[in-house]
Amino acid sequence: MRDSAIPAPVVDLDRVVVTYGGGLFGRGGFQAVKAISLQIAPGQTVGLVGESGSGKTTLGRVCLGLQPLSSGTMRFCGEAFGALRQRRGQLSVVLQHPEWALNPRLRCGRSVEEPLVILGMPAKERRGRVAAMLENVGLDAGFAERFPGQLSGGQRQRVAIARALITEPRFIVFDEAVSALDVSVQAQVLNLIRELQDRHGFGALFISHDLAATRYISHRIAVMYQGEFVEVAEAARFYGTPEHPYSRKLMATIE
Amino acid sequence: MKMTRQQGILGLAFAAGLGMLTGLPGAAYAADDTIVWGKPGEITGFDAHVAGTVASWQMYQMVYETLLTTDDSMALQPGLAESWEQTSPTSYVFKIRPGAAFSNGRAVVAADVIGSLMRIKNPETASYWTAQLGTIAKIEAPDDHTVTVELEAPHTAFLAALAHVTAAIMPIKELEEGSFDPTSQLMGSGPFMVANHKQDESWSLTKNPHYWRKDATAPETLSALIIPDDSARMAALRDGRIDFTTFSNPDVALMLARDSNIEVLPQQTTNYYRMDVNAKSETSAFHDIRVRQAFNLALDRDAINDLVFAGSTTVDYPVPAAFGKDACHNTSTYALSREDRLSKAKDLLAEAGKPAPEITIMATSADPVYGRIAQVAQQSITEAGFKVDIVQPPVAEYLDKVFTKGEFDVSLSWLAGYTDPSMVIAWWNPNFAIWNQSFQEDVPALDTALEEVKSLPDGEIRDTKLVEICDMIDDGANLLALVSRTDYIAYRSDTIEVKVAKRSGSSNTFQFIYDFKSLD
Amino acid sequence: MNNIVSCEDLVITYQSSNGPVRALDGVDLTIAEGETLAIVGESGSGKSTLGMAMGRLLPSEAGREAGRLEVDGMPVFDMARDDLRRLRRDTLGFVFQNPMVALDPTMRIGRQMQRAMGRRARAEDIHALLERGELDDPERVANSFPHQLSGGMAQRVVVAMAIARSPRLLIADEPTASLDASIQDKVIGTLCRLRKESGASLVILSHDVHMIARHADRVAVMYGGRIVEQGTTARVLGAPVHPYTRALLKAAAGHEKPGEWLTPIPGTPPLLTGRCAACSFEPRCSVSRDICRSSRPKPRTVEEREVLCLLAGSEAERKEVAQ
Amino acid sequence: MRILLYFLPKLIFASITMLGVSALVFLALRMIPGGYADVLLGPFVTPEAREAIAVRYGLDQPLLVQYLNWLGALFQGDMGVSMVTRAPVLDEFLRRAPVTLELALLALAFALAGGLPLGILAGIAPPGHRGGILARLVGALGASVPDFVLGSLLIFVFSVWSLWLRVGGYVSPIEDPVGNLRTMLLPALTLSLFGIALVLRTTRDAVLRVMTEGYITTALARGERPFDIIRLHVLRNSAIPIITVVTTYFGFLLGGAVVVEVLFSIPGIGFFIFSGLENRDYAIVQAGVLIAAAVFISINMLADLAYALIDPRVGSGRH
Amino acid sequence: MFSIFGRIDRLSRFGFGLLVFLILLGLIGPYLPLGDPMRIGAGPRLSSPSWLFPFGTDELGRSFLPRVVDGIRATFLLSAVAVIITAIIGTLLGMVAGFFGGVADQVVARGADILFSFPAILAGLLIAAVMGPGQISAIAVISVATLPLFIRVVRSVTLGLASRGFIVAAQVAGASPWRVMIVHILPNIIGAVIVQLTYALSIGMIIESALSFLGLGGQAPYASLGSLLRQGSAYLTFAPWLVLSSGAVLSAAIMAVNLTGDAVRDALEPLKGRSLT
Repeated sequence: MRDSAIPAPVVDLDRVVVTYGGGLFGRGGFQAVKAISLQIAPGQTVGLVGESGSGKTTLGRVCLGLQPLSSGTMRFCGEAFGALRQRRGQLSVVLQHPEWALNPRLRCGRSVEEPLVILGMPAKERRGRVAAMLENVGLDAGFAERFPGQLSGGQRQRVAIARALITEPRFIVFDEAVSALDVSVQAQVLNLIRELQDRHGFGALFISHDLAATRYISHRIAVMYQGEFVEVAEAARFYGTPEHPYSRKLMATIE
Repeated sequence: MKMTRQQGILGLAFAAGLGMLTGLPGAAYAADDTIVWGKPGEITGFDAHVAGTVASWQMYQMVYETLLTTDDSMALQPGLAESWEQTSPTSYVFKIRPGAAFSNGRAVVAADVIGSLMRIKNPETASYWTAQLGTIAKIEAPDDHTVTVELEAPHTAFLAALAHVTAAIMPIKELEEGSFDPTSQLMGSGPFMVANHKQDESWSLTKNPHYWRKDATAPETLSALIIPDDSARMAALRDGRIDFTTFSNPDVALMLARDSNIEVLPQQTTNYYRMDVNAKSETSAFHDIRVRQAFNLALDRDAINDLVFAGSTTVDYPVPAAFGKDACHNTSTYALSREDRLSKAKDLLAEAGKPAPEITIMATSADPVYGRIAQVAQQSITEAGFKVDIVQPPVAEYLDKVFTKGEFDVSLSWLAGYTDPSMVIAWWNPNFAIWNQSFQEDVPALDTALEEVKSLPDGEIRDTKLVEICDMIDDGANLLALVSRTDYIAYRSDTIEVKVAKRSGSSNTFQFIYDFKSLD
Repeated sequence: MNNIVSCEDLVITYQSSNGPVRALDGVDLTIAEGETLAIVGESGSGKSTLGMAMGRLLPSEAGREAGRLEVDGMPVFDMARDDLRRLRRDTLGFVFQNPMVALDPTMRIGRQMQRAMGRRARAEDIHALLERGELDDPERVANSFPHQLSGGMAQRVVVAMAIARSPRLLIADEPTASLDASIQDKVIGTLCRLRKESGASLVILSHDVHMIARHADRVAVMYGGRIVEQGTTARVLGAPVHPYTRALLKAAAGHEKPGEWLTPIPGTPPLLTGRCAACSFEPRCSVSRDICRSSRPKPRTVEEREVLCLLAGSEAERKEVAQ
Repeated sequence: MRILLYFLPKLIFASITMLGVSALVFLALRMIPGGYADVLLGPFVTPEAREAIAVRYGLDQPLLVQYLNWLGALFQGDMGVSMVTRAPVLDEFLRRAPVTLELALLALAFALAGGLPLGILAGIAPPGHRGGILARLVGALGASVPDFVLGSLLIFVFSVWSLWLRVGGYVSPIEDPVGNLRTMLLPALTLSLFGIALVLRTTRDAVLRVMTEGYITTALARGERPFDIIRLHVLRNSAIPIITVVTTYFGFLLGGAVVVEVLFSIPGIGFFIFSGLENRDYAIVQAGVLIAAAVFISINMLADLAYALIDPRVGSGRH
Repeated sequence: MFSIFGRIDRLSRFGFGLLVFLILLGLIGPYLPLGDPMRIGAGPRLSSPSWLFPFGTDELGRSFLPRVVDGIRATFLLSAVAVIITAIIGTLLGMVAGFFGGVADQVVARGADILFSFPAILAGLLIAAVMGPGQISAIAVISVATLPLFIRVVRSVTLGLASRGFIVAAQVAGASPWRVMIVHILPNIIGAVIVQLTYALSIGMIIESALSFLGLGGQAPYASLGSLLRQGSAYLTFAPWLVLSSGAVLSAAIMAVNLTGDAVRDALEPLKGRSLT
């Protein structure tokens, strides 16, 4: 059906359901994600907002192939997702908590390099890529030799972004990637993500409880409430008055 | 304020502490009409005809009687049999003591004696004493108080074998009726009967009201506390919880020397510490007789006496020194000087082509004395070139490895000397002993000699035969005598009076328990 | 108007395994009775330290090095223990960032409320107080354990506890940061309403400039352990004069237009180990001059607010604003 | 309901654990070299005698049959008979249980009386405080002096100077309460040293952890007295780790403080199992280890119950 | 290392110093002119401490000081070997259980429970009985007793790590589970393992000496501190120096390990108190 000229969405969720629990005494369990469909096009960022427990993070894990689906399908670049190992280098993630984003025992260079090691790239080639990537995220090459403990929160998130981008993936999930950062640093990182997306054209899912930051970075925004999308709209819509009452409540915090 | 759980428990502990401080004056420990025996070990089973451990024997001896007993000089004395007569080299007549009765009041009759002896001989009982009794051709009771025994062949030690508690006379009528189970009860015609038993904790014995001796000085109750640890037993003796006990460690006299109210009596026994050398295992260096001989020569028995026993015991021989025979004194093992023996041992090893055989001495962990002997032995035989390890497994494992599987090089234990030389050395015949078949080489000439000596009456001819046997034993170097085993009886001289034989041949340490007296 | 808090050149230092860290580098501040003051700053700016110092609730590794802090006329750092305890009990009320942490998980809400209200508080009093905190079913709440409440409800409980003894000064440290966005505004609304009812002063410590703009009378901006700009909310947030305040407002997402880029502040906040001899914002400042590197700014009044900037109000600075 | 749902899986796991323990101990015992025949007969063991004993105690059957028979009997409350005395093992255990229980309770009481106050002191004492250092020293010492070292020392002191307390043996508290105390205090003290250290260290850590919690700051902020803070918040919130170690410790005590019972010749369960093992008296060791494990597991379940009572979050699925 | 040293308090520093001293003593003991630990009859039996025999002589006339020094080495060596082996196995099992979850976790956790429900010393008696007394079975006993400690700690730390950003990132990047465990988890649990290791070492030393004390450890004339205690306990009231010296050295050795463990833990995860004012 799809016109071949239009690139397939990097991520295509079709009525995805995720149910937790229901183990030993099998009484139903808890539906964290209820029949959600979502497409993310290359070069596009979808923002995902909602309160804690609304199912944002679970949906993020679904998009990364980390979460088995209870029902529904997930396609990646038009194909069935398959095993995570087959998708090496095609997708990556940047998570909350800068202090745990990087392995505290590895030098930053090693962390950034790792996805390439997993891909099996020769060491010589890797070195150059890492230096270039660090420069790309605004860190000089000396950072490769440092341990995460010697870096500020913003710097660590930059290193994490460098690691996420090193394989030039088709899709990145940012899960509360800027929430723990201070305002002044948050803007640095948000701008960096926007710049890099312009350059590399990856599709992205930006998960946050902070509508202001999400609105700033996303093309489209999905508002999630109790496992469902209550509103999905262009980001520009959230500079005006959104439709759903819950979205409007969220808007109130940034007015 | 609500009291939390922690506070509650805290209070409890405090109360306990307070109780301790303000404590009532200490109550007297033992009741006045009781003497308390500190028993080093619990019995290993109830069946007197079966159990083969001293800890068991010592308890059986309180309850059961044997037809005969022995005195200080190993001479046979009347026991349950008032008198006996050997009417031919193979026939005996026993007169049962009138008035002897089991603790239930029933008089001991000939049927009990016959039944008991037949029970021992019955293969189903699986008594190891079967062989010691010789082969009984016929056993009859002309009347209730007379038993006649006809042996197939002369057996000098027959009477002596009857004097050991394994030949205890049990109430056969009750056994057959089912009111007495010898595997879970003790009931005999001896001085005491069991009133109460708490396994591993205590025994309470009361006088058998029907015991034939009526002149007892012993109090009504004899209780026994099981205290395996030497130190704990010494402490119990000091604080008066027990009145008498036994030790195998010769240093107890030293350790109790400061306590003026505690006496330590050594009791010489016909028992001796011994080493079994595994001649039969192909994997043992001792498969070669020369290595065994070298080992025997290199053992420094004097050092064992000096270092383990502080010189308090004596070097011993296959025919125990306690019998007063000098049968084995002139074999090279005993007659040569240490230097000569060492050089001879080295020569033997060289001859065998094994200048440094690797061996392991196995001793049970049951008694620390074994460990000490093993270590002194280790040092002395190392001088001849042996490489020696020591292992001290628990008793069961030790017994299994040595007597069942024969998986050992040298095993250290002790041998009961009983009351006649022929009884001890009889063990050198594996066909007779059976228990040592796993490691004892069968020497037909020795077997024949041992068979012969059994039927020889005590006297010069027998002594000559014993010398001959001793030479053969020494030459085989298969089962080695080390030093005499002395028992040490410690008692509170302020609470009891004891009567103890100077020498004992049947581990009947408390033979005269009926003559003990409480001084409280 | 009397001052409930007055603070002069307060210096507080933490002893850490890597040496001393100066959290407050000379704070001058007064809070009037009945006013709502917001202290804005990023993490590490010293705002929490300042807030906790008002009740001398700093951890044991923190110590006052210099300066004076009086609350209700009492020298907080030079009081006897019992007096301090009384000050905390009767004069101060605290609302902490995370209500789940601030409430004892093993004690029912009612009991914790009672501890805050005093021994003689009856169930009705507790329920009434919870109702004032806008908790719908006070009986159920009082019988609950903290984990049985939502974050918003728990924070209302904390707010109710803070006003239990009608304190004269309420200190709220990031009172909504751990709550879901949709309820933040309501909770802070409750807090402000209760303050107004009791006439107490309120100090809100926050990094959220939008929230502050809506609720505070006055704003103090902290940076590097000092208050760099303070004045009425309208003045400070509407027409900031300190380069840091300006940069902060430009960097915060929320008021940009669609497609517009935010202007981040380059660099990272400072970590002081001793007295800062220069302007601590200088390394990140877009208008800095040589003088900023060599002398420590003193408080000046510029355009109806107090500001700690050597250039504020100067020609060069005005030019920058105009751009 | 919350507690039931929380408990049911634990009960199932406990049963699995018990089954595992029973199989392990059964197998282990059959692998031990030497059997009761060796012990009973001493060196005089003959194949016939061994066979006779094997038949008498059913040891001639295949292992699996023996195991299933044993399990089956166990479910009917029959733990078999001791080979030595041929008395029912259960009766023997019931007779000894009070001895070990008394010893364990005394030791526990000492451990709590010593460990809790010192642990709290160490937890709230400012750094460098003399009481805190003393408490830490007691903790370090208690955790380092093995029970048999302390026991030996006490035996030495009390037997050389024959002080009021008695060394070794056991006297029934019913027959002679004072005599009982005189014999039990030393072993209980010996056992409690490690407990004191354990409780002390755990309490200190738990208190230190609790002291950094937000609700302590909250309590301080509302002007609570230090004493009230300890009473209301610190104790309750640090109770879970303390209960955990106390139950582990108590389970260990009940499961047989073998060394101390052997050292002081106390006829408790530990001693019984120890001599049962020496005698290769399978029924005793099997039952003993199983009982010890059951006690240990049930006490742990009791502790789980205590957690649920103390911390309302436990079992609610939220933490 | 030195920065850690600077951070710990005086008591811990004392413990660490004591540990170093005892280990050095154990190592160079055989080269010190202390006398032959094995020489029977080197002096009179059971003589009290003197210049010639600083710790007196034992019941076979051996000088006791060199035997104690030998015992230090034996006790440390055996416990250390046992605990290190256990730490490796326990870390592996705990990591697999914590990381993979599911069936692997159930099996490992249940296994640890079963081991844990055997009172250590009873398990010790059983194992020593099965394997026969000696060093190998002592090592096995220590392993069985301390294995659950490692499994539990490693498992829970691994569980905590599994949701960390760098682990998820590595998984998303397609790293194999083994790579994640070795590159990312292992280096981050090693601290917890080391803390546990020191405590297990002290438990191991207690178990080793308790077994030796019951006669189930290493065999004579091999001297471990526990077997020396057993040996001396027979002469407790007559020659107390035997028990007192070996008991004191044993306690000091365990205390040194414990205090060092405290120091390591304080350095890795400092627990700071708060005053109540």
